[in-house]
Amino acid sequence: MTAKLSLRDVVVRRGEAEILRVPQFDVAAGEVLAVLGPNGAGKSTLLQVLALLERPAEGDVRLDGEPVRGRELSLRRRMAAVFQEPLLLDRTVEANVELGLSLRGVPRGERAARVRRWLARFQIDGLARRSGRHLSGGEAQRVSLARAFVLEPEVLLLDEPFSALDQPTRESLGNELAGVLAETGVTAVFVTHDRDEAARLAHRVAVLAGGQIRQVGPTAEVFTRPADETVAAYVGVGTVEPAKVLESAGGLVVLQVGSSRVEAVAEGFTANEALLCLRPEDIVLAPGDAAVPSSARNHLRGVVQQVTTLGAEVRVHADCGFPLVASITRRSMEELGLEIGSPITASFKATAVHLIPLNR
Amino acid sequence: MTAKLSLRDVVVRRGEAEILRVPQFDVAAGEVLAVLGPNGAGKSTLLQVLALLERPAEGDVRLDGEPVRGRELSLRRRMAAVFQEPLLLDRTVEANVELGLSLRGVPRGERAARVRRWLARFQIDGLARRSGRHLSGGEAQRVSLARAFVLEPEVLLLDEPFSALDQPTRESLGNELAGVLAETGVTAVFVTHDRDEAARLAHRVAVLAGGQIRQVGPTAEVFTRPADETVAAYVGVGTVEPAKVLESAGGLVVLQVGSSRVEAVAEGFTANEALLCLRPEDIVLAPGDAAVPSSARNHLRGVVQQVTTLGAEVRVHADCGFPLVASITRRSMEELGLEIGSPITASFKATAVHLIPLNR
Amino acid sequence: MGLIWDGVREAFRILGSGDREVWEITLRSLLVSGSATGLALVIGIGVGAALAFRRFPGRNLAVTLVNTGMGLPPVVVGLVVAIMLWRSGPLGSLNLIYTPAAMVIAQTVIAAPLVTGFTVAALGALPPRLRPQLYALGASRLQMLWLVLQEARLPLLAAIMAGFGAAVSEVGASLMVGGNLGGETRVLTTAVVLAARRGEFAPAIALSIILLTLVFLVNLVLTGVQLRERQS
Amino acid sequence: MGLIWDGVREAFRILGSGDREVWEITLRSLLVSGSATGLALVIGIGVGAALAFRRFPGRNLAVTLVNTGMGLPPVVVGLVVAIMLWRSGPLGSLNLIYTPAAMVIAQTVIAAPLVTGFTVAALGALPPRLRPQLYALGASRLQMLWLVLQEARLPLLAAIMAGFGAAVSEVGASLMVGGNLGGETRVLTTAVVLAARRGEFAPAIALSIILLTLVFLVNLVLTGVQLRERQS
Amino acid sequence: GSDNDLILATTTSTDDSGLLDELLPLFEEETGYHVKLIAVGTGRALEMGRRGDADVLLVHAPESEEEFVASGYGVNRQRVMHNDFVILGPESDPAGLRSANDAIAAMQTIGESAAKFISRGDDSGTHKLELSLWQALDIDPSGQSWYREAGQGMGATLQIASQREAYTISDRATYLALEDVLDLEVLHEGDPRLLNIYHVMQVNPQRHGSVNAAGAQAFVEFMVSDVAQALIADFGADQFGQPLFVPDAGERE
Ligand SMILES: Nc1ncnc2c1ncn2[C@@H]1O[C@H](COP(=O)(O)OP(=O)(O)OP(=O)(O)O)[C@@H](O)[C@H]1O
Ligand SMILES: Nc1ncnc2c1ncn2[C@@H]1O[C@H](COP(=O)(O)OP(=O)(O)OP(=O)(O)O)[C@@H](O)[C@H]1O
Ligand SMILES: [Mg+2]
Ligand SMILES: [Mg+2]
Repeated sequence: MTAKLSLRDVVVRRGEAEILRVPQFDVAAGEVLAVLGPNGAGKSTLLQVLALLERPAEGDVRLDGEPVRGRELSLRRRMAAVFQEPLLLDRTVEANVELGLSLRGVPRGERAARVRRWLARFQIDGLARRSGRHLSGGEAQRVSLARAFVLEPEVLLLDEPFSALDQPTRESLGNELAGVLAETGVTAVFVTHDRDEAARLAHRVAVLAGGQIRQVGPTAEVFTRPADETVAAYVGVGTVEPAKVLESAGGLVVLQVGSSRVEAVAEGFTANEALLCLRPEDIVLAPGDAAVPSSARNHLRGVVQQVTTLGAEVRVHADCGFPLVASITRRSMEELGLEIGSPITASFKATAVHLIPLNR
Repeated sequence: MTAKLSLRDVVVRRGEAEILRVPQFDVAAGEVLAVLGPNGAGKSTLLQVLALLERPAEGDVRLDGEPVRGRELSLRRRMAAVFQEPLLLDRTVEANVELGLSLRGVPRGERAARVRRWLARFQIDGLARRSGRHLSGGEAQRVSLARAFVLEPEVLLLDEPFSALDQPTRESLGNELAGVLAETGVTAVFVTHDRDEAARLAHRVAVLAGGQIRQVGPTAEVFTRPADETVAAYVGVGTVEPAKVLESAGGLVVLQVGSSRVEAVAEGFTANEALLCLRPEDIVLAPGDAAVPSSARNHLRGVVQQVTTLGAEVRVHADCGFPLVASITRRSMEELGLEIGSPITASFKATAVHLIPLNR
Repeated sequence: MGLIWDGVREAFRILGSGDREVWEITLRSLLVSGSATGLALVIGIGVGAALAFRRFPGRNLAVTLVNTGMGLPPVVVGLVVAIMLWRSGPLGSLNLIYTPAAMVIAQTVIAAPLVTGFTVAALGALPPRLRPQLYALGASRLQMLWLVLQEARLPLLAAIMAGFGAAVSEVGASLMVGGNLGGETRVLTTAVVLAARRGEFAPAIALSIILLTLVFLVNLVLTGVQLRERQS
Repeated sequence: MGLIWDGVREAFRILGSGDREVWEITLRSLLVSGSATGLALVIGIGVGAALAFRRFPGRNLAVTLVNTGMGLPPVVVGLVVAIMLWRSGPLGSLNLIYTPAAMVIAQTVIAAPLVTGFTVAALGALPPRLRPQLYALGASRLQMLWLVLQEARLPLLAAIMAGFGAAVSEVGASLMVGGNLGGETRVLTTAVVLAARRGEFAPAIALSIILLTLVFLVNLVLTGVQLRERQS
Repeated sequence: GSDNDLILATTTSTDDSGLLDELLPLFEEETGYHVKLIAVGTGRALEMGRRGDADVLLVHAPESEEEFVASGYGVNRQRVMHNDFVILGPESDPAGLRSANDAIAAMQTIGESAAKFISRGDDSGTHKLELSLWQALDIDPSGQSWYREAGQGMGATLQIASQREAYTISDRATYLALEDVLDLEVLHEGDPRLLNIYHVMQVNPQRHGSVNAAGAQAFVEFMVSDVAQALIADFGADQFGQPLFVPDAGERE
């Protein structure tokens, strides 16, 4: 199957600086792809290129396998893009949302009905007659979203679409939109800094850093098997430590990490140095040296070094021969009576360990 | 002790519409206060009033107990505000960050040193000579933050300061700034939609909705004992259900919620109807009807209705005689083998239940 | 000062009496300068949009030339256009010299740089990401231009007024290429000059007041249109 | 057309020969119109900032009046200023009529509405939240104004040029209040008119070319300053 | 401005001829006065005198001047010089003006053949002379399709007549100055009615205290002095092959 939208050998420059270089990138029809990455990675630029708004210095953008040359208007009209800033016009909210439909010459009656439907969906029907210039940040973002969704395009490109929304709205809207996207088979690419949102909404995730795509793949895979250290950091892998391979046989790898030994499952792993990656939620903590009875193969003793509360979740930084970050619930922490200096045992499965081979 | 910053009988209008009404609001010296609330609640407006940038139609703003009348310039110079949009000037990043210092006539040498320090802290030293007009969203937000922090003011007012930052930066910067704020005793008010951030950074939280402050109090209290349904929603209380008081004696209240009975601890509770509030992380789930052995007084049988994965956390919506939302770890979910339709038992302590009295 | 009051009184008298000649001259001013402004708008918005939106080598020079054009003295424009249109000139065969058409040409040359300059300023001040956002919503090039012009309607109103103001108030070029022929090419400014030559200061002031009233009314109408549009 | 080439040749000859009188006239044009533009800037930026930033009843009317002012015909301005400054006028005792000072006054009146109009447009197009943000960083009122003027420096450059262009290119007022006295109040435009009246078209065109070169150079210098500032 | 300044209001035609550029430095050197030469239409020059905004006038509209003096606005009016008006038209002379014996007859041919005619139409001396010729013929040309008022100075009017292949009347000095750029021929000249007489006069200091009476008197005296008259007699001879003005101080009308 040809990809809905793809890039080939794309390079984007600003003055001297090369800010994006993508040899190959494909978005399948109907998929929802999240783009993650540090500030200044080039995410917005990538989206601009996909939206046919920035012609790359080199390379092609392809829609349905066809390189885009000229004909932009008709192709652009099959897409809609929402920018990082709302950029509303100096007219009513209603008129702003209607804009793309008017530009396409949609008949007035249909226009009104669709606008009404999407205003309601984004809970801004109350603002319909207000000026687009006097809205709060979140209100403006909703209008900007409605303005794109009302077009019901084949391809949606969203740049940090929910960054200004309040949390309950963000969650409910996220769910609702996921439904809409799935129903209508829209192809969507969205940039976000919220990895939970990416995890919840995206089929696949691309991680961009320094203008290059470091990894693309199914969400779960990118989250659990990051391709490099940077990706690991951006998908929330808490522990990334250099490790020496001691033994490797039958898919079981034994590693020296700091002063501890760790067992990992990794088929066909041949490097003799690696980065060990562990997600915080894959680590179970027990007080003292009473490991929780379980199928985990790794039980490391250590001492709590730092505790950070993130709402219901608590991040525990412990020294287990190497610095390790575990995530436990607030309740568990209270029950376990953990505090700085408490001795603990950290347990995790050999399958929870992901190894990035290092070829020094 | 007089408050650092306070509002008395403040009313702000836009045209006919009243968008803010605050009879009383105090921010103590050295405290960090988070403002939460839905889009359009009036949070940005509140900040503008506190920053002496919008003179309210009625009422007073007081700094160190003194109503502000005239003298704005000298008072404003003791504060710094960061707006929701970055609004950088058309000059270099360096010059942007230096701006407030130049305005205050700080000597050139000191200016340069401070600018360098804060550029480094926000990891934008590499952008120093770039134009403020050609930055990515997150880069611009960092510059905007550096521009305020470099002033090292007595009072900092921040409107969604981290909304465009990537997640690792957001976390590390959050921690670092918390340190800086604590060290220097700066009074800070910040608006955020991220309740974890509020929980992590703020001493107190104010929840604003519909232009009114619904609740202010120590962070933990607001999060666990919301004053009303709206507050409950914005601080992440998953379950808010109407309940009838069946018995109330010695601080123990027995309630009928849907078709179930729930026990709650509530001193001096006299209403006979209430809203029952339960945070998702306070609920433990067990498969079938094998309640986890614990000190919990409430064990309700139910059926899983919906499961939403949020990164490491999983939200389970269950019907236990009334709809109930629990948060468990992904690992637990896998271990328990929960899926839609699975029978479960939900356990929670009587002290985890918060009751909002209803006076119908 | 007394003269000025006399002029004001005279202006009311003339307007009240419905002097046919004055009405004719006023109408001619409006038509000639209105047409010139219309042409200047077409040119000015076209060139202005190109200068505001495109980056090309020599763009700075082009902007400087436009700004220089704001200093084109009407007499010079009049002289050059006249030299072109005189019978001995390259366009003499068109027989346009001393016609309202010649005046429209000269006034267009005078007004166009102002309109262009204002247009560059107005469009250049829009948020730089607005244009791609409009394209992203499916605007064609022309639709984009139309939308950004509407966004910049307040400063563009100033552009129109500056253009119309320059056209309707200039006298050097109109005299030179129009000839101030009674009943043919006499417009308000040239009539003012004639009255002033004659030492008839009160009528000169009266005509000036009529001219300013005309400009004011055009202004009011355009402002009104612009306000109405914003509401709808 | 031949005339125009003669004029161009003549312009080079004059410039090459370093004709003292022409240099003097050019310098006077620069001084008179430069001073007028300076005054117009002070007035125009002050009034323009007030109109752009403040909301008060009658603001729309004030903007309309400023726009109308862009249509003030130089002859009318000249006439009114002359009536004031003539010996018979209320300010006659100042003895300003037929002096460069009188020309500065008249040209200021002509240039000020243009500068004001452009300033309103330039400042009005800035992001509305920019001003509070500057206040929030500790700017005083004046510092705020200074900063927003720098932000709007491109359109303000156009404002300066429009003002200077209007002042240096007008002739009606200069003739009326300056009198075109050789060696005293003769400036480039009035010299052009005199030459044209005498049928000396080539020198008229030569002087026009010098005038336009002057405007162009002023423009280049200002653009240069503005570009340098942006880099620093 | 000071007591030394003398405001001379004159017609554009005298200024345009360049005569005053030669006379004024002489006067200034001789008397120490500083002359501000304001070249305007005759009508405006007289109005400036009437209002006391000028000190001395040099104009060529005898009837208006007499009225001006009679009403007490002017004093010490002296004849300075004259040249003459000529009737001009295209070389083809469609109305056949060349055969006319006098100015009246010439104008009659124009009126009767409805040949195009461009009038100054600005109340100047030239315009007044033209009107007096029509009046003598009992023709009211205003509003006629062949008759147009330029409402401008002599130079512009000549240019219009030239471009439109029309007839017009001009003073000889201006015509000679512009001859090169015009397609106009002198078709009639020499009629005594076509005499163009210039007078100088002081603005009445009795009416306007601020007037520089001494300077004005000195200027009047200078203009009729032998030095000035001699200079006028030569002026233009080298450039045009004939003098532009005939000095005639002291002559009666
Ligand atoms: N004119 C320019 N010159 C040099 N670099 C530029 C220019 N314009 C943009 N850049 C750089 O290009 C990079 C990519 O920008 P982009 O907006 O795509 O980042 P992003 O990934 O969207 O970041 P964010 O998360 O902050 O929105 C940034 O580092 C930015 O500074
Ligand atoms: N001119 C106006 N007329 C009417 N209402 C207005 C006007 N300007 C702002 N408002 C309203 O005031 C309310 C408060 O705005 P504010 O910017 O303070 O909200 P906020 O709490 O910061 O929201 P957000 O989370 O979206 O940033 C909004 O509902 C907004 O629509
Ligand atoms: Mg971005
Ligand atoms: Mg806000």
